[in-house]
Amino acid sequence: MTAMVRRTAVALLLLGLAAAGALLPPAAAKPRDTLVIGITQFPSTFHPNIDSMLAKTYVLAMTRRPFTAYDKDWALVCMLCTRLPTIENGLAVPEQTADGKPGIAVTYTIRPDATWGDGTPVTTRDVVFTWKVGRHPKTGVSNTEFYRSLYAIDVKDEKTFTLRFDKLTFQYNAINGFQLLPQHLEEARFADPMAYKNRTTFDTDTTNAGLYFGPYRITEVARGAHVVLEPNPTWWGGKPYFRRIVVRVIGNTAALEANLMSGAIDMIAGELGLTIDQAVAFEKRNGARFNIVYKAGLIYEHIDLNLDNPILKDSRVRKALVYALDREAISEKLFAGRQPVAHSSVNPLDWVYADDIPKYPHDPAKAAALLDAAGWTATGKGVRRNKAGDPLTLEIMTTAGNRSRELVQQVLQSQWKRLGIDVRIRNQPARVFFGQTVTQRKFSAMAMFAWISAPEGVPRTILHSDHIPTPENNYAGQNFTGYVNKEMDDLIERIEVELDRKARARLWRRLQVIYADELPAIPLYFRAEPYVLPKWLKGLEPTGHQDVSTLWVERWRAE
Amino acid sequence: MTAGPAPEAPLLEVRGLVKHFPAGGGGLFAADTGTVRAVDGVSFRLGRGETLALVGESGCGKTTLARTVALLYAPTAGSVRFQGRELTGLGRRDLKPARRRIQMIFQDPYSSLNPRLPVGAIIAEPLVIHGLGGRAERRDRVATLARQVGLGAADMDRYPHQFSGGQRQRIAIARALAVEPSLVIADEPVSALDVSIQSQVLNLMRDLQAAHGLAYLFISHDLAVVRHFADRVAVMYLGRIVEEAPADALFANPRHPYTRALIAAQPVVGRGKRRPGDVLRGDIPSPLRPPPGCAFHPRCPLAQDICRQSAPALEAAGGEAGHRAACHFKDEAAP
Amino acid sequence: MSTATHSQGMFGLALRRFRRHRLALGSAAALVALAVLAVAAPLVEAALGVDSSVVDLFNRFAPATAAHPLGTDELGRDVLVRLLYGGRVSLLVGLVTALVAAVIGTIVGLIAGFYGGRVDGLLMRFTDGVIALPLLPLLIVLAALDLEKVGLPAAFVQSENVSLYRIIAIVALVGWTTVARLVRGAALTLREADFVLAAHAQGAGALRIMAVHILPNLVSPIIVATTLSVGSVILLESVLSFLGLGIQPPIPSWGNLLTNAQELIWTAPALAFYPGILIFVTVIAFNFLGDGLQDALDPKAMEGR
Amino acid sequence: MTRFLATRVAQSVIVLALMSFAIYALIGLMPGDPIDLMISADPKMTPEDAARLRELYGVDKPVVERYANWLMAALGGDLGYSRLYAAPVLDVLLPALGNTLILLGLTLVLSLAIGLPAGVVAALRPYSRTDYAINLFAFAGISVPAFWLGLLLIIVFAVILGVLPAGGTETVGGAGFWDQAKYLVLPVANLTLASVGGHTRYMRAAMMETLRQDYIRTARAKGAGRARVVLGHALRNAMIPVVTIIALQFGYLFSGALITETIFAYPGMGKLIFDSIMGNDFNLALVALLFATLVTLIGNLLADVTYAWLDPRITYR
Amino acid sequence: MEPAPESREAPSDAILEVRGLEVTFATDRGAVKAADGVSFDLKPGLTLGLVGESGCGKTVTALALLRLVPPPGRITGGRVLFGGDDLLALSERAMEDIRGKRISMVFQEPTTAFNPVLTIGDQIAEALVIHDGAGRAEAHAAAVGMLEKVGIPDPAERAGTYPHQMSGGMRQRAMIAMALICRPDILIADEPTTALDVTIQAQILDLMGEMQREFGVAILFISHDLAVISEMADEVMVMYAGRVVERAPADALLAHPLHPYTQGLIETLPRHGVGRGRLPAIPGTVPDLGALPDGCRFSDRCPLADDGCRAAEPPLTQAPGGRWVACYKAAP
Repeated sequence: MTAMVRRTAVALLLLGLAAAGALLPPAAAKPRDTLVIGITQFPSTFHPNIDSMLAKTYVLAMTRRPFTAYDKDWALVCMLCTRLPTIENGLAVPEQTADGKPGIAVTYTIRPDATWGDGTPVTTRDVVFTWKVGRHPKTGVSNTEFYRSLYAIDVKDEKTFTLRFDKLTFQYNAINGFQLLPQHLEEARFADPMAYKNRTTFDTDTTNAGLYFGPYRITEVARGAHVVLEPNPTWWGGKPYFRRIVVRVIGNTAALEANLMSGAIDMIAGELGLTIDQAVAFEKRNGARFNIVYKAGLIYEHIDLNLDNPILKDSRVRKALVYALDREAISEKLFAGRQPVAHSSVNPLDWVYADDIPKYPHDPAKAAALLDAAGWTATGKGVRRNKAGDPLTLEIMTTAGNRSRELVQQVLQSQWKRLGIDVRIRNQPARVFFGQTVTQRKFSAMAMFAWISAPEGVPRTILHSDHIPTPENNYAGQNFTGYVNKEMDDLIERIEVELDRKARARLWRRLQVIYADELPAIPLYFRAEPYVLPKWLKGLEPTGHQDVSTLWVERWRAE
Repeated sequence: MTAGPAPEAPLLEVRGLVKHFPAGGGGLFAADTGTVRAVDGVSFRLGRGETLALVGESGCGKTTLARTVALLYAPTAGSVRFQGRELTGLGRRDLKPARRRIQMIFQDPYSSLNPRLPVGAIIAEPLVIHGLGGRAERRDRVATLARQVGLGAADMDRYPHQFSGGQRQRIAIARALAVEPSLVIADEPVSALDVSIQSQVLNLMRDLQAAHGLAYLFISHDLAVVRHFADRVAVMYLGRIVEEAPADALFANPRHPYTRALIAAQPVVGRGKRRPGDVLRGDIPSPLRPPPGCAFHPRCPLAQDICRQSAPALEAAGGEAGHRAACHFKDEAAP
Repeated sequence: MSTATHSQGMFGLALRRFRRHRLALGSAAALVALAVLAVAAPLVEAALGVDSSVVDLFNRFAPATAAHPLGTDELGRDVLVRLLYGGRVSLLVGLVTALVAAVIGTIVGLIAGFYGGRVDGLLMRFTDGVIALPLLPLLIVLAALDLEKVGLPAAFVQSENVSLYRIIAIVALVGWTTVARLVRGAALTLREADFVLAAHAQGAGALRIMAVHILPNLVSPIIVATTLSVGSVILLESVLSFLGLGIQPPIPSWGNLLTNAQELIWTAPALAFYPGILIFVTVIAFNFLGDGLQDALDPKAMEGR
Repeated sequence: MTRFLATRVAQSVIVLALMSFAIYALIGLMPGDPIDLMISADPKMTPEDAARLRELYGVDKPVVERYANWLMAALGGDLGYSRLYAAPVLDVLLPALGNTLILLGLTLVLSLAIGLPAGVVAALRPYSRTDYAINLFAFAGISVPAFWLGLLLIIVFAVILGVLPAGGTETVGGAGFWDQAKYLVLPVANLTLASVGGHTRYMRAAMMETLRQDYIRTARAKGAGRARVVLGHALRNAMIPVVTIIALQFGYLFSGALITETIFAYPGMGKLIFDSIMGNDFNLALVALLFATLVTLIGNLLADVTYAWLDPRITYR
Repeated sequence: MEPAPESREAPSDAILEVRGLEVTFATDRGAVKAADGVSFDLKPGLTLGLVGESGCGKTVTALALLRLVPPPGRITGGRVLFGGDDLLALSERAMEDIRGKRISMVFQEPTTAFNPVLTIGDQIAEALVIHDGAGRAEAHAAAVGMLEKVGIPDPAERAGTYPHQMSGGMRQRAMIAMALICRPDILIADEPTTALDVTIQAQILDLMGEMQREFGVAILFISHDLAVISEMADEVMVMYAGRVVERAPADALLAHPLHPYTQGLIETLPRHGVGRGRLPAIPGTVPDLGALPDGCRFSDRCPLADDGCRAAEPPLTQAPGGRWVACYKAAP
């Protein structure tokens, strides 16, 4: 029996080696006019404003453009507009609303050559229609905050319009989420707003050319399997290189990898692809055949601490928890150093990042001292206990099935164990974890997940004391830790309306210092997105933030 | 025991007993497709220490009759009096004393013994169920019974499959005797046994009858065995008794054409090679749809119009006491 | 007179038949060995001088050494010891679930078969209904249930082992049908057996007849069916793990070890190979064992010539 | 026969009705709702938004009321909308069902075509080398974790040999019968390998049992040769229990399809059900589960009809 | 092991000669001889009755003639001479041509001996199809004719029915029709009436007699019922524990049994005139073939047995009147 097992083991190892080394190169004879992208999730809808979902954003970014977006250097740029309006250039004018609140009027001009795929020009009629749909309570547009704040639109002409907001924030000109709907196709369908989300052309006739005005348009959709995109003749910008782009959906990452190796797909999107450790492992074996590009960005992996937990109330314990961890080692060993350790929720690439804040390098001695000070004394090799004899036991939860997190979790557990902190793992499927446990603050101690934000995103819903979810407020808000700090509330409110960058930078620094000092959450690292690209693919530049790389798809080419 | 039975009352008296079964179906959606008239108005008496044989071919209702008398089936109609006490309509608890006095022996010694119980436990089971004796008393009683039926003490720890058919039937008999019954219903007790074993078992049953004053309701299809073993014989056809008489009278002077046919069909050793003779034609009709009138008329060599129209009653025939037959022509000479 | 025809009991006969079934014998030996090793996992751990719960980031994917006979996993833990701990869980889940299912199935089948008629009709329609259910999709629904909404105490729901109990409960809840049908069929036949009639004629109660006369005669088929189902439960656990609904880490089971490792199938194929082959060997062994038991306990073969 | 069919259809409708409520209730017991998931995907959503959407999607009412509403609409022919795919449930379901039926149909045909003859061969020479080999293969098929096998198949055939696609249903743009057939090879092989063992074992057992019957001896006493005995006399009788078991296995096949579809990125029912449950797409999950049950019920019905055709003793009134 | 007594007995009119037939079963407890040196002849138009208790080897002997002994049984010795061939030496293919065509068989259980999924007509016609290459219609017509011959009413209609739609007696008639359709030389009837009621048994026994007269077939009639045998057989052979213990013309054997076992069998039968009271009985039980007594295998139940009987197995020896008996104490 054992001989058989051993022989089979050897055979399998050989298979693996063969796969790693002696792979057949994908058929190189045909001209590279098609690009097949592998992602792990299929868009649930193609309507730009209903339900937000990364897979949809990824595909749609090739077919349409927002007015504004952050580029790869995290700077706000115009995409559909001709000129970015600012207070400095006079296109944005602060004003008072009718009821005396500070507001602003921002004027944009649609690119003159912007035309829907069926030849209809993109006009202010589309702008007004989109706003109408967004404001309507029955449409199913998930996030209406923007549309409510935008209380009026002054149409100048076919291409120029002014948006009037009842709020004045430093992000007054960023309307990245304002995705135009084709009024000429959608207005009739909007006649019955209740039924609109089921009748929209985007989902009933997804391949309609009139829905798109980007470099590509969708020409074929196989639900759950793939989306085919072909160049859009009415596109104003540079001619896209690929005659066809296929986005294939393969949910299982191992299968995704196999598909890449077999040449069935050309690349794996960073936004929705392999986990970092898979990519690192993949690079070790196939680095010669593929470019693996890592882009650490605005996905902030951390552990929310439930501050109502009697143990975690003590900030010494929270600090000890962080000192006990060797996050550098985790980053280095598990992720080949591709995911930088986070010291607060602000990414170092963000211009408001402050470096001179409290940091917590791996220091078991300090951790032990802090715990002793907090009354948690070590008893031999076992779990620390307090005077009452209660053990230092905490529970950590995360999304079941997310291998990276499960791995890290076990490392954390092991590192804490060395200091006599007994941490129990209890994971749940994402739908439960996010559907209930985290959002209703049902985790007893620690919840490990990530925040995704935009550059210079203000953590109002996360850190402001008004945003602690409770049954009374119908679990609104994302201050899951239950963090309450008057100064923090104040800072958040001031940052939002501070238009002066220098002043804002000072406020931001203060926010980061408080965050790092009080530790409502344990910062782990900024997640990196691994792009697995064929050597011949050029022009793809990861952004590291919410605006996906496909917004610049027309620059992609094969060489 | 309540008030003792009147001295002249028979041990068992069955009157107008009817047992019908619904045929087929019974499922959630399936409809009943008819009624099997397994026993259709049977009356007889059985005295203490007497042997009454029920004879008939398959499907005639003899086994159903036996099981109804043994209280395994609730009768559809009619009365069963045992030791003067009416048993029909009694509940489980009230039936228990009677159950102790009425015991059964089955045809197949392979299926009548639980293969997972040792023989000792099988014989002791009636004692346990009726709550008789302590552990030690039961053990003694089982040993005594085993000796009576010719088994050894060492056999009590063995399992049924380690015994031959004849030995198993002895075990079954021991079990029946454990609670001192006064009536034993024996349903084809020897038909599954080899010829050389049959006589052993019949002899044992006879010895025990003498020793314990047992009455037997003896069911068989084998006329030769019945003739040898029974005091009285009742012949059944399609749920009814067609003729009843003391054994000798029945074989010497059968009054029902069916009885005659049965006797004629029975092969006999030493009669010489068979010559094709008067063999009963046709098959036994289904008890689901018994023929009208006399149920035997489709096969009867004597059948007349009256037989097709009215069913004959079981009445005195042949002149001898206790000889009764149900035939319109019971008093005519045999052909 | 009292010459017993066979010199040995039923058990001896079955044992002898079983011994002839070499694959079954080998399977039984392999399973016992696996079970012993799994139970002895802490001893193995101590003997090797490793602690499988401690992560060692500096010793990931280590090759086989004296201290780590099968090397280490992606977190530097000893693969062998983790496999043994996983075996504990997988075998436990398999056995307990199969037993629970067998108990449920036996009760349902016994009642249906013993009473027959409408009771039988109703119970069997219900069983057919359960069989008609698309098993795995339903398991997914059940696995996603919120146990607190069902009314279980929060302390239980939040315990670390809840995924273990959940799997056992879920699989047992749908896995009893085989045994139920089997028992029901056999009980329908047995209730017509003369020895059951004999007990009825004595006035024995329903419980006594079921317990003394019917159930003991169903032991063989129940044992066989249960043995066979242990294997399928272990497989099912691995499948549920694959879908992320099985036993949750940190409790190791072969299912979740394999599922974790499949993403590493390129980096460390052995990590996927070991649990895969252990599941395979265990399941096939239970199948062979069941097959052998079936031959050995077959009542038709029992009566013999 | 007509009456039997009518009864069975009535039974199936009852089962489906019960199932639909049971599933609805179960779904009600699952934590969270679609809106919770939207919130977690879009941090900027306000509680007002969430409440508005809950109302819009009708998930703010109690389960029983929702079920009643759904049932009324379903009886009127409206099975609702899939939230996950933003389309009427049937539009999502039917193509997936088609794909799965192709997969299952091919698998069934193939595994029967292999399993039944193998079982017969094994039964003809019980305890021979051939029998052992067939048994070993059958048991191996039953015992291997299907997803593991699927990955191995992909590694060997798609990656190392590069002869077959690793997943999907067709080459984009390169459509055609042969192209689609190529994509079916591995999933069908995966499912077949997993189910053929069972068929083999059942057939072997049934055949061995049949060959022990008296009428086989009668046929041989008539001078029937081996082929005639097996094909003319034994096969049809042996098929009777096998048909029942295969029908019962229909549900299991669906389960196997789920795994296979996941591994091979094959857009079928199994994957749809999984995704819809995981994605809180109540309508889709419910209808898809009902369809899966319906297919199983139809399978059982077909088995009963086959059964009656095989066995003249069965008459369905 | 004594030599089979074949040398002195080779009547030219025998159609089938069985010599020293031996069938061995491999069991858990070693090899067991279910038939041990069985020899007999069958003559055209005559019936040989084979009687014995369960497990004595009657059925195995019958099946061995057609080489249909089920595993784990094997024919381990002897010869079956038929038309100049030793059936035991023929190829399986050649044996198939004999079965059903030259030698056919009627089984005990008409319920299980018919294939439940084929019509009676098809099953009867099958032998014709196999052996005579008859066409479907032709074979079917012959089957209907045969059904009529065995006394089945509405034969054309009955041919299209399935076995379960017939009564036991009808099925046994159909079985006889099936056995006779190819006009065989030999009919082996293995307990053909045991499963039937007496009145039906009488019908079938009569039918078999009729058929024998019509077709001139030699019948090997097997039964445990001595009465049935006595009414059917011209010659009777008694088997005990795998061996033939006595063989004689029927009248002679029944009137004057020579072997103590035969005597016991006849005496134990309840008979008219014996009267009620205890029956004579053979003590003990039918022996287990795996645990036979030394010497004569009846010695442990035999009232006459002495040390000589327990020392060596008595051979089957000839006695006056064309009789054979295997007993040292055989009454002369």
